[in-house]
Amino acid sequence: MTQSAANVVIRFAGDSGDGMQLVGGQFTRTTALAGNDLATLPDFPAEIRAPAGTREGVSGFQIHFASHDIFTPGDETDALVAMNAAALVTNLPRLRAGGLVIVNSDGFSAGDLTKARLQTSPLEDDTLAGYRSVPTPITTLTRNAVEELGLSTKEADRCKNFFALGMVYWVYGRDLAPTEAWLTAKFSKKPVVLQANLNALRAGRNYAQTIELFQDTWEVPKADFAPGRYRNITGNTALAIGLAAAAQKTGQTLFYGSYPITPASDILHALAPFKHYGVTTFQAEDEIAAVCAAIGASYGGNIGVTGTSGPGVALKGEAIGLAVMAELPLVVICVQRGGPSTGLPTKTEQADLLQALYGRNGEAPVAVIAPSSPSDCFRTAIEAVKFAVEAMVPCFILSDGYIGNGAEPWPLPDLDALPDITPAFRTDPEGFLPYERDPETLSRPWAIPGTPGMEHRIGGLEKEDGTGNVSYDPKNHQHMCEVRAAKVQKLQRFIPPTAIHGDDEGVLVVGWGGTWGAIRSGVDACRKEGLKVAQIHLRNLNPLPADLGDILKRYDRVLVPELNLGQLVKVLRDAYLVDARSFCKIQGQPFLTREIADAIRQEAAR
Amino acid sequence: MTQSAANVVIRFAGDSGDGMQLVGGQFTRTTALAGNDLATLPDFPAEIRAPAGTREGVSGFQIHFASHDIFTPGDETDALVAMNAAALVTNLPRLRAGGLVIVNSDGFSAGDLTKARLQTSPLEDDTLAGYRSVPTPITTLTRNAVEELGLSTKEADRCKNFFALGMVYWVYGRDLAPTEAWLTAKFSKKPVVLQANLNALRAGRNYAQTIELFQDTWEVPKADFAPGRYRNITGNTALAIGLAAAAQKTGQTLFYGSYPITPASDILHALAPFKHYGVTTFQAEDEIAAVCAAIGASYGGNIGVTGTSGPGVALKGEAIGLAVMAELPLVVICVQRGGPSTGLPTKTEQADLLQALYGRNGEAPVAVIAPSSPSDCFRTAIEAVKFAVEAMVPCFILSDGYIGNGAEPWPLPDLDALPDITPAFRTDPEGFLPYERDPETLSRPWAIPGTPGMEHRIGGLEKEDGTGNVSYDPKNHQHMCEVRAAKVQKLQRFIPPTAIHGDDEGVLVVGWGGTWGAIRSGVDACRKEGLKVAQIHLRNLNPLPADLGDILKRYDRVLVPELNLGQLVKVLRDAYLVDARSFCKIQGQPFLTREIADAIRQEAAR
Amino acid sequence: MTAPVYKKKDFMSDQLVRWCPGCGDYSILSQVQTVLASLGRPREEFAVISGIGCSSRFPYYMNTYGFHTLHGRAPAFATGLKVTRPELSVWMVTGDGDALSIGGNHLIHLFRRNVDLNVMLFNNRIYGLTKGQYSPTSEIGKKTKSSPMGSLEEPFNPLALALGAGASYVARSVDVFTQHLRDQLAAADTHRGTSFLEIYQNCNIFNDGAFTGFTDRGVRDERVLYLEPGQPLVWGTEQRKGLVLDGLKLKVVDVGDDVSHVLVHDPSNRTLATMLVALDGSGDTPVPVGLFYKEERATYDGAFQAQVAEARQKLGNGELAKLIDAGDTWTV
Amino acid sequence: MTAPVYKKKDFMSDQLVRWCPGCGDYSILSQVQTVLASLGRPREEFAVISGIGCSSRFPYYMNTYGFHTLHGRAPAFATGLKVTRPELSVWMVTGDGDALSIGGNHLIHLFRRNVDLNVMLFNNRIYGLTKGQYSPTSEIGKKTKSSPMGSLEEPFNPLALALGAGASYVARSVDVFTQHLRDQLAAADTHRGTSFLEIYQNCNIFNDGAFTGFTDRGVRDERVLYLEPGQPLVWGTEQRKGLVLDGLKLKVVDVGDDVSHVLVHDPSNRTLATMLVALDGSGDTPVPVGLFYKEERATYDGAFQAQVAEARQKLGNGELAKLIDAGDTWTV
Ligand SMILES: Cc1ncc(C[n+]2csc(CCOP(=O)(O)OP(=O)(O)O)c2C)c(N)n1
Ligand SMILES: Cc1ncc(C[n+]2csc(CCOP(=O)(O)OP(=O)(O)O)c2C)c(N)n1
Ligand code: SF4
Ligand code: SF4
Ligand SMILES: [Mg+2]
Ligand SMILES: [Mg+2]
Repeated sequence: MTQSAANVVIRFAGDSGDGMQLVGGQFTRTTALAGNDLATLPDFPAEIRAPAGTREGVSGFQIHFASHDIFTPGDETDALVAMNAAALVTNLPRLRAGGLVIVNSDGFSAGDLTKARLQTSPLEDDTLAGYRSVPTPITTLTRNAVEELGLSTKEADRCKNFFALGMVYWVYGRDLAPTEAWLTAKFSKKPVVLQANLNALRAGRNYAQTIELFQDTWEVPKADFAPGRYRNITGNTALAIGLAAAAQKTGQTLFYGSYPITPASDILHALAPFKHYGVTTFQAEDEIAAVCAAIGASYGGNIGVTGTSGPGVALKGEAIGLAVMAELPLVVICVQRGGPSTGLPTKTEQADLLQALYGRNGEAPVAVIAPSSPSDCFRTAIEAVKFAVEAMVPCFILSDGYIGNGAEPWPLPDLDALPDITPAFRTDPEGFLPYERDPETLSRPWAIPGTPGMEHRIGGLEKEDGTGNVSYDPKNHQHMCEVRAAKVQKLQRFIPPTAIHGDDEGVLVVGWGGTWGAIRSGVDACRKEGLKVAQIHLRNLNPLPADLGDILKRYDRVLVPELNLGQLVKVLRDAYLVDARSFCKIQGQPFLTREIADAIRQEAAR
Repeated sequence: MTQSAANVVIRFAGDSGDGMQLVGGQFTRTTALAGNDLATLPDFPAEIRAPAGTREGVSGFQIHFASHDIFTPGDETDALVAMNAAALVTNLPRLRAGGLVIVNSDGFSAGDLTKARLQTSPLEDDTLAGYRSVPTPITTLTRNAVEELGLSTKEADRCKNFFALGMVYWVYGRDLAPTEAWLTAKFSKKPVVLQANLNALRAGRNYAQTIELFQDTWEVPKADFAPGRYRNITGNTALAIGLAAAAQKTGQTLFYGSYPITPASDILHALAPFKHYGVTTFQAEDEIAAVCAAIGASYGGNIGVTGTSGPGVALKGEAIGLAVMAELPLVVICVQRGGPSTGLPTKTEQADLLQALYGRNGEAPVAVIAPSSPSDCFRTAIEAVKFAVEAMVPCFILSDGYIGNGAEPWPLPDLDALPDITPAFRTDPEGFLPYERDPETLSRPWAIPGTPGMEHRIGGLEKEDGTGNVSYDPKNHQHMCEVRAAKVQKLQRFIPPTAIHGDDEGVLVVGWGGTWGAIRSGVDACRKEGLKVAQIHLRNLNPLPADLGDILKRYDRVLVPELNLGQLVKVLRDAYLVDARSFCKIQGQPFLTREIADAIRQEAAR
Repeated sequence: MTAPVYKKKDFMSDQLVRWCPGCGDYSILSQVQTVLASLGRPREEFAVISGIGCSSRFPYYMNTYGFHTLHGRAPAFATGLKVTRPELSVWMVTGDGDALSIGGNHLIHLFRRNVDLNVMLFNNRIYGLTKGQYSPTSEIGKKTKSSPMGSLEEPFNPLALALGAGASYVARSVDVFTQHLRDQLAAADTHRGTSFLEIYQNCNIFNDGAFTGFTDRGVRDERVLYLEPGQPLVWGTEQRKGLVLDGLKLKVVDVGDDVSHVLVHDPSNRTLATMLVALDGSGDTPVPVGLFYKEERATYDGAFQAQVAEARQKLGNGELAKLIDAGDTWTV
Repeated sequence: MTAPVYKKKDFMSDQLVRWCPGCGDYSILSQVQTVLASLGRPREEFAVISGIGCSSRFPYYMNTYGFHTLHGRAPAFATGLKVTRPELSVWMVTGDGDALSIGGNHLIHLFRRNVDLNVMLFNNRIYGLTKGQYSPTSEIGKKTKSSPMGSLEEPFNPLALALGAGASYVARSVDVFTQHLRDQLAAADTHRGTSFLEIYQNCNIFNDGAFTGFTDRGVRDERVLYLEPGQPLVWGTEQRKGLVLDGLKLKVVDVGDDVSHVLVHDPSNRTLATMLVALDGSGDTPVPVGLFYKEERATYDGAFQAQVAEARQKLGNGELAKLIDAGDTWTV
């Protein structure tokens, strides 16, 4: 019979080659169209491509969808689709007791078992006891389904992910139409492949329906979304689109200089086709060239942007310092990953905050903003460009692998409501001084090569305020160091009052960046239990919001969950002398709702 | 008549070409031999070599000597030697009212005045009013003095610095012998040049003596030095010697990989001739290659050391992170200079502390030590090597341009009293695991290529504790991050109890690095006035001393003077939640005693 | 002591090899293991240093000392190791991106210094590990995720760059030419100085078939010129094709039955080497493999240690006491 | 609009020039100011980009737009500027340490990309600004503060490196050859692509007389070969000495009265260029100056802008609304 559920977590797991990300994406799309709120988490195998069938080669895609607002891809899964033995054993631990497992029983040959480092077959031993497992010869059934098309077995087997998807669609009462449409568009030029995938999809669905495999099918009612148009979007894509939007807002070409690195490469991939939107991209020979070229472009009047991950930022420090000194706009994107050093390149982490704030020689203050979710990357990109251009200063965007690759529904923004960005271009030579400051913003004019009568020289040596001439004058140096800091501090003018979610007493949970969703869920869970808890989530790490100090002092407990060994907590303790406690997880994985809730309970109980 | 003085500050100032550093060095030597305590400050022209006679081309050397302990080269000068117009006008501001000025009146031609950007001659206008000025045609007199030797005027004029030195020697009752001996040794192969300089020196002395130019001559009684052997030494030289000592203590070759940069180049220059002491040097193609080569040498069992200044550190961050991950010993020397960016390359600053602590991707903890005076660099070098080798971790040495170039008397150390350094080399293959930790130190064995039966692989990816195999296991990653931090923290075992100078209540002044002397003088000055003040000076910035927290809490006021915009103060406020106040100077110049004293008075008055 | 006897498996580590099935790296790994085992050197004396990239995972699979370092920096690590431990046999593994994109500067400095290393550059003309962006050896117009309209950059010719930088040993082989590859590896090891071996390697995931145009069994003999010192520059069925000099350019001719007018390969001739590295198989030209250039000159590590020895010999082993008690000293 | 008319002084900035008296940089600065004034381009269209070093102080003394950037990174800044502002005339100033030590990688990538810049490398074979350490162009055995027993490194030949990296324009001049230098600067400016001009420059403080062996008036005519496209490679009193080909090597001969057998200079011939850059004045060989090699090929900035134009032409000017409302969208 069909049961109703408020929310469901499904995980598709198979070999890297099995196309799990693809069907995950399709399920996401269909679910979105069905009107559920959702959050997704792709879980790629690490850096190295492992041989097929091994545990290291397993690729997973998790989706959490519900009839109410949700903020995470879910701690535990309700249903698991496992295409082979390795996929099953590596993902079973995340399946809740009594959860549903759809296993491809053709993926358990002796060879598969050895590759998965298993003595006995989980299908035979008691591995699956306590779960509702539905072993299905997916490979065989798929081959049958496409038989008439006369494909090679290799080609035929490529369709088995859609067979599995068909089964899942039936279990969750999903419409096949969106996927059929997508397939038809994608394979318009390959009718045979198209037909094969359609056959597999439908066969899976019918197979599940006809043979009464499942006690229950589930339906998750629509979430009440604000009416409007939505798009399922990843953080990296949202950043790219945000940058394009900023370029059009500013009326300047945006130049993106980058060197490929996981998990930031997709921003370059997303921007490369945006040439007709006023975005140009440059794949540099290394990170240093990437940032220097971006600064060169800013010097020429473009919006210079560079993107990378932690190791790349470590290389860009010197050049970022030059942009601080030359007072040129620059946006530096850091999609954080597991460190130190090469670390865990495909895993997420938040351990580059202090590097962004302090990772340069001398006193070199920069603005730092961190998006709090995939879709939040869009406005973060615009905000960062605004900060960089209007203060003539580098601005960091601290994203991370989790929101960079993770996706969520995004209500399409009203373009007219986007903030204006007004560069202080100077074209009037009359009384022009390259370092003459706007008393309001303390920012200097942007006088670009090609402008008649304003020829001047800039560089990395300390300069005299006003004239910009090289200066070793002691007092001027102190003055300039203070002005460069004050200029960034003045960006507070753009920061809205800090939003407080929850109670006005008890434990205040302060987070930043990609952990917003998990913290929100944890906070709400505790409040349901009656605990007094509040959440504030910082998007602006430098400057900090003007009202932050007062808010912190209002609560008797301050808890700071971070995916590092405690970085924001250092900044807060230093800035406000509040006894903020750190809750650290540094495992390459996002927070689970449960972990946040436990930490809050402990803090409340102290 | 001959007056007695407790302490005197003299400044030699002339054109870069005038050999002021040379005579300054000679005066220092003679003064040391005369038994005074002393501190010196060379003041080179900035980066660029300016044309002769210009203000930018002025080179100065200041020496402070006394009958009692002194800790700084002095705020104001009692006597100024000015070889030309530019030297006079740029240095007069530092001369105390009524101070003595010996001016080379031959350095004030029309041309000299224009180069010095002067309308009228300071010898004619009232510039020198209020000072005891002794205009002397030094150039002419020198030429006469060497006439019989038939030198070219160019050669003859090269001796005028010794004529000036001779005059000063007379005023301060100095013996010519040490300088005569030095000249004789130096010019043994150039008898004419030798004779010329001797003539000039003696002529200067006799001229001062015979023509009654000076109302008074001065004598400064001996300081009561602990008996023993002393050496006048700069910080950069002391570092170099300390590294050589550490190499011999460790019994391993020390490899210094570096790329020239002001003000760190002299360490490379000092080490290059130390090959027979077990020190090798490598001038790399850039800073990244320098640090990577040093790590490669450490991997091979050498003591890998790399040295640079702030901009170089900004480039080395990624590689330092690898050394953290690979757990190999590495010493990173940063001789801090004015920043950000290229900044003020020849000036001093303390703005790389946060970069040293946090300037890398991910959680990458390293040890940080800062010498507090030129001679303290010696033991700092040994301590840093000990930390690096015994914890298998990078250790920073944060020196600065002021102590790197500045000199002070150094009581030669008792070599047997130097700490032992014991590398954990492993040669027994039996049960060998590359990341097996010593439970005491948490350090791993140092198993170097060439050792039979212990072949293993290391790298920048996260590794499983024990085996060192690449590991993406979440719990292991957290464990390793914590272990790497704990390993550094455990170095506290080598840090002696923090010495408190002064009162046990009132204002506690906390400094670090090269500001020790100025802070000590300022603290003592205030205590003389009866203020309750104490000083502690941190050499260990990470880990911090175990007793620091308690000490800070004992005082109701904590003042942190730094040559930056406030960096140590952030660390202290975060670590101990004490309301430490920052006193910042960032002018490319060391603190003056007066500035510290004023800041203490204000803090006390709050 | 008698030279140790090893089997290939003695050089295989216990780690699971994690390249994509079908990757050219497998073959190279296998040849290297075979050759190292055959050199008769104690295993502990081998150190394999790599940067970052698929290719740079190499050390994990070798049962020798190994260091997987940083992207592009392997030459610097290897230099630091070799100059301080000259008795080791140091092998460097790098990729076209690792060596020529981010690492180009360290590589050319390695060449001019002539540190005694064996450098293996796995050239698959793509960034493999980061999932398929064009590399400095990708052809102009290459469409990748980062160059949807085609890349704009003239590729490097790694061998030409090496010659320009003053490399003392320049050679090339191919992942699937197993015997040739083994011979080239062994030969490279005998050279004193930096021996640079470019290895064409197929990335079957992101740049499949980049070299099939001349490596496929069918065409191989017609397209590949095997360079042999002292031998005429001929190739093709019955060695019918040959290279002759036409002014200062190379010309392809039909050898006929008189080979005497064909150029004879001389690896000591820089100019000839410069002309040969320019051949890329376009038109009727062949793709040369083997040793292009070899020159004997002082190694950096040798000279480095010689200076230390000279210093000790001239000045004796330095005594700390003397070092400290020097300069401006005095006694109180 | 008629071309503006400038005097040299229009290109002199108000900043005090701060090189050591006698430094070769003064002459170069003067020639550059003269040449730029003569090009008939609006002054505001010139941007001078430098790295760090004595030479790199250059922009401060030019009354144009100027950017004194980071040590070794000038090529990257210049590339970012030129590809986004192709209408500007961008001149890059660098030193032998700046360009070839820390900056080597950016330089070789600039060459292969062929960005339309004029690169001036001031080669004084020493690190001037840091007070006299040996540089990548210092001769082996050079004694400096950092190499008290003599440096061990084979120097780079900057022109050979450029050729190996695929540079499209390779030339050389000398600080004191003022007329020749002006001609070379003007010629370099006419090349579309990266024109690389090495300028031998005397550092009279730390490496005085590095080039006097062939620049001194006395010996100059005997030792310097002025390369002239289409002209025979002859030099010396009455042009008596000449270069002929002997196999694949260059040989110096006495021309006698028949110049016909002497090689004729052809800057389009890579092989000849490779042989000429190898001449260093040792033995009876001359030191060639002038244009060694020139090749016309697409510029990176040109191709870069062409792709943008093509995209706009194919896809129209992108509308934000369309960009946002794409992919997996739905309406509630
Ligand atoms: C500092 C830094 N920048 C970028 C990266 C990302 N990255 C890793 S390998 C690689 C290039 C790989 O290409 P190649 O060197 O040709 O090796 P292949 O994978 O093709 O064997 C890149 C860009 C990195 N690991 N570190
Ligand atoms: C990152 C960095 N490393 C090192 C330096 C120090 N430095 C400045 S210029 C220079 C080399 C100068 O030599 P060259 O490029 O030949 O220029 P020259 O002074 O001889 O004209 C060095 C090592 C620096 N400024 N920045
Ligand atoms: S991506 Fe290419 S190079 Fe990397 S392992 Fe796979 S096939 Fe080999
Ligand atoms: S040091 Fe040399 S290069 Fe630098 S300005 Fe002086 S003479 Fe010129
Ligand atoms: Mg590759
Ligand atoms: Mg130079």
